[in-house]
Amino acid sequence: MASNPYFSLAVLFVAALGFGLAPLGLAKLWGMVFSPPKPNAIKNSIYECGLESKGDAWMQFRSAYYLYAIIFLIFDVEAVFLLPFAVAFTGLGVAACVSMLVFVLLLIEGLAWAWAKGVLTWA
Amino acid sequence: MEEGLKIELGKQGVFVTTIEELYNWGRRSSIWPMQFGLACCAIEMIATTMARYDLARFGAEVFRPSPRQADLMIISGTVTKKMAPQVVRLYNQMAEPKYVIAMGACAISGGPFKQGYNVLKGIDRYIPVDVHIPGCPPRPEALIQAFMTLQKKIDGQNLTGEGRPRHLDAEAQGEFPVPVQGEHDLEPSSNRLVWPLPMKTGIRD
Amino acid sequence: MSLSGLEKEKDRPEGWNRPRLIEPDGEGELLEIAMGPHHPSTHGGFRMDVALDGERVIRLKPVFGYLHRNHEKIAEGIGYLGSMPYTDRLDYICSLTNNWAYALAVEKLTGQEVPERAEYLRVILGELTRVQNHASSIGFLIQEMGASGTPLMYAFREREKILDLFEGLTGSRMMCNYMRFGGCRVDAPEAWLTAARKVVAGLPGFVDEVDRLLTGNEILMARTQGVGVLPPELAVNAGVTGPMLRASGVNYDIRKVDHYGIYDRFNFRVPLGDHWDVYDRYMIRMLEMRESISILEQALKDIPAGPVMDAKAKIRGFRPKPGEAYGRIEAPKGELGFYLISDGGPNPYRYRVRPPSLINLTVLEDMCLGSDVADVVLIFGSVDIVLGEVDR
Amino acid sequence: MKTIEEIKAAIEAAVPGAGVEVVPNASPSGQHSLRLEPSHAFEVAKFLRDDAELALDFLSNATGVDWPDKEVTEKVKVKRLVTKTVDGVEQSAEETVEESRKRVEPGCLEVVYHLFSMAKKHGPVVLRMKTVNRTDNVELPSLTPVWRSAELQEREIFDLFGIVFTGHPDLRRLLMWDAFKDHPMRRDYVDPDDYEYEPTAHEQVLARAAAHTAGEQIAGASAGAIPGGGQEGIGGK
Amino acid sequence: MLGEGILKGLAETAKNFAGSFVSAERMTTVEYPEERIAPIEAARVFPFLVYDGTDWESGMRCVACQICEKECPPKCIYIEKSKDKKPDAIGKPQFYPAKFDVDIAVCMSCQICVEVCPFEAIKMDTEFELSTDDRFGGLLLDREELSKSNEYYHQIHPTEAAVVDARLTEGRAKADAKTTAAAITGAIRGAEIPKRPAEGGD
Repeated sequence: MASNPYFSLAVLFVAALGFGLAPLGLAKLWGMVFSPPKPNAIKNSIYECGLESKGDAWMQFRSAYYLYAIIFLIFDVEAVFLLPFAVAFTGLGVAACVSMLVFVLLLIEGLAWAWAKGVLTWA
Repeated sequence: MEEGLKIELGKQGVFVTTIEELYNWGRRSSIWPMQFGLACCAIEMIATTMARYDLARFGAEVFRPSPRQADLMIISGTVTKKMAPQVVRLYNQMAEPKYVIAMGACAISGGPFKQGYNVLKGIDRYIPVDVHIPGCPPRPEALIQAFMTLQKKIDGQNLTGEGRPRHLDAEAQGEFPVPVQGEHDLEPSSNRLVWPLPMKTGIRD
Repeated sequence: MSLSGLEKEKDRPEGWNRPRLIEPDGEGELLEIAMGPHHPSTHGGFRMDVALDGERVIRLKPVFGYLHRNHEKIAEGIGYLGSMPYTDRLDYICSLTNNWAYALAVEKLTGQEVPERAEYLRVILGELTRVQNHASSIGFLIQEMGASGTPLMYAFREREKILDLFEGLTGSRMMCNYMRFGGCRVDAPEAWLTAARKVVAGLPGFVDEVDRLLTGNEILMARTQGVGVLPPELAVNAGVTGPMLRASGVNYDIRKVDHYGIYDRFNFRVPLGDHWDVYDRYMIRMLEMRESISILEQALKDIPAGPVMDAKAKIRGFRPKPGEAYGRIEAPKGELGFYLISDGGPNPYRYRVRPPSLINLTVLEDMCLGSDVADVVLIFGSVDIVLGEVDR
Repeated sequence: MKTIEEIKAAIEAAVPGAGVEVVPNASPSGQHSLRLEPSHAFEVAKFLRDDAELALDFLSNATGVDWPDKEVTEKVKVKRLVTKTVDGVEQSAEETVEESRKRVEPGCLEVVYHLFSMAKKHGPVVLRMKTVNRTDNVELPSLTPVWRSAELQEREIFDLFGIVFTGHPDLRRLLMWDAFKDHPMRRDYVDPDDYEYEPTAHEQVLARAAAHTAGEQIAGASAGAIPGGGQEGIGGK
Repeated sequence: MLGEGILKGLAETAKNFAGSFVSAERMTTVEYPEERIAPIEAARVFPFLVYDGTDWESGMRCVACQICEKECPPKCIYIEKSKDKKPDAIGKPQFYPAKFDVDIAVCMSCQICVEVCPFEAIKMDTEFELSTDDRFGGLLLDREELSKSNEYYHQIHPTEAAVVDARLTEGRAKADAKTTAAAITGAIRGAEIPKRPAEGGD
């Protein structure tokens, strides 16, 4: 088992997980032992500049905002794809660069069309 | 852990501390005040954060607009009866451990406007106040000195046992009721748990 | 737009000076939010109930009274002199112009003269107050636009120098309580005048620095030009005064109209705006700072020697004869007036402050209708109000 | 600028039956005022603003003043039957006797407007209007449709004095909270009892505190009553 | 071209940043607890009672005339007269305050008490580090905490203290001249019952 090639990867993974979760566990422990949670109605109420909030925020809003959010989402996802490419960028050939360029340009062309259609302006 | 031993060890490069000291040191070195200016003292508070007096040296120049992310409420200015419910609600909405500095005569006792019909005679009628700064308005250095007083007070808090602060002890009062604006005055006119009736009522006849 | 257009008010439609109704474009519901008493942009306790259609403002109702400290009721209980330190707390950024307005009103009530040197000191301190008020108001305006801190740091660095001068003469940085009925409380020693000359010599450099930092800035121009337009007829009819009125192109500066104090001895110009928007108000405050600096240089050059307090002025037992008087000055925020009714007793029978900040807010809704929420913060900042004076 | 009499004449010429009277002002400021009848006030205001020569287009200040009922003692000549016994004979004769009699002059609430002209840059014209009494009939015509600057100031006068302005587009309380009932700037207003801790109380503060505790002692509530006499009632120390 | 204004602004802040290392004028921060701003002479925070000599009780100049109590706008001074008398700054037997409280939680440091005090008994202090967490005890200064010596007064307000001292010595000189004159006339009349000395105070 010790000589399994993936063993070092498993140790690193467990260490990373521990490094991530340990502070949360410590905080939970601290909360239970030392500072108990004391929720109450006023503390949990919605903060609205010191007043009681009337009405609720779930309401119909303009469709332009929805389109704006969707376009942002597309570029957010595109950035996720760019990440591994950027990491391994030095080791790749010209073909990989061109294909990634095509991918990026396709999306920018979509953005240009949306901009031309006036989706981004809602004044 | 007597001091002498700690200093000796410090000389050898070994630093010894307790969880309590570390906990208090961590909290007092980065108290984030809430952006909460009411009147003239607010201008002196802003002047304290500006270049000349530079509150950043005390880790407190981040003024958080929302009560959720603030540890300290500096009540800088006159708390009127129309504003009092909002102040108490904001205090309740702040996350524990939270502190209050009553800056200026108006926040402590209504100050020069004490005879006004719409002025609350001091915010400690509804919420517990940690440090009072007299002055109208107190100089920026007085506000920095009040910060140091508050930091000493936090250093002195212990984690367990009798003297532990309010947020570490389950039975302590967590909710401070918000006064209601009635027909003639705020009802109730003060929160007895926070504002003890002084030993003598101080009215001289 | 000259004032001649005002004569034709007779043939204006009924309710022309009311805020115009904005129809929501019907796509979504209206979101009612309160830019409430505790809000980073509201300079203290001030609330605006805003109805939004998406980002556009459909209705905006300001709510006042969160800092109503009953200054006028307290003033009826204490003597005339006792109210002087309370006037520092009206517009707590310019305490000396508040003192001056109150002293001027009482001097008009009793017909008291003021010696020469005291008039010069009043002009010097009044103009110093105007410079630090305009610097702070520009700093706060740009701070609310998003430049967190930088212009405010420059403005407050200059303000600290001026506050040191105030503390050196009157004893307190912000609450000077310096002017009395018939002169000033303390004479300015020669050392103070030289220190004042040194600070005033540095002021033009400061205004040029802020000018280079901000005036050409494209973001500032994009955010403020064409925003919060206030037409002159509405400004006059709504009683707007001060830099906001002059930014709407109306030539009305009480220093030139009432000729109070000794302003006639100094030559200074009154800048007027011609686009009536937030950018004009910013530019008017910058130009007024330059005019105030030129007044300061002239006043500091030829200040005469002599007494600072009129011989007949009384400190205690001050009982003006029955009567009433309304005195006003050009405070940095607008026309600050005091209306005093005396019944012969030691305390004023009625003590009324005409708050320029409150009356300038009458047209806040008209300026904000149809603009975005982010611009409401800017328009409110360009009105430059102080809550102590709004709610008194 | 015209003198106050000329303005009065111009008003009477322009608005027949306006009922304007000059109220002299004793102080050296010389700002005499014109008292208007509430019935014609609106037309007079429109005339003052639209007149080419006066052009009072800027209402600078609107103030509320409370004149409470005043007790006036005045010497009154009264015919009184006086019976005198002259050498034993009863005689009753009419005689005028000087008597000082206390008469309560009914108070009123008053609004004072200061008008200026931005077009012609001339100084204050002061208008005054009185309500009928201080209790039920407190209506006055609002001048907000003529000068928009009166909008917030009239709301403040309504809030602090209780004068109801008819024709005001949006008459709500300006400074106090909406549930507040009384009008605090009136001279007979008793502010709420909050005198628990007054370490340096003397003179006025004691008088106001006494106003409450006297009330409470009558009501028999013991909670807020002042402890027994003597000076030891000083907080702290 | 676009962005030229922003570049000019950035140049301005860069100049200021570089300047802060070089010119003291641009480095304005005063690290408060260690470094302090030079005390400004006319500064005023809270009032204090001046006493001459060493013992604060007997050297106190205040004669409990209660003018400052009446004139104080926020009403934060409370005085109670003593029953007996003691010589005041000029040497005339006067009352003195048995109790003199100033509630610094109400005081607005407006120095009207200093202005109306005819006996130079109350002056404005410059001590501002008074933040405390004791609401009832720490903010009500009584007679003893308020009393500070004349030397201290000379320390904080030198020029003003000199003027006040000159006025007091001149007052003492006039009082001595009057007493010697009264003594001479008294001696001449000899047999006559001496009138009660004029009552001092308000």
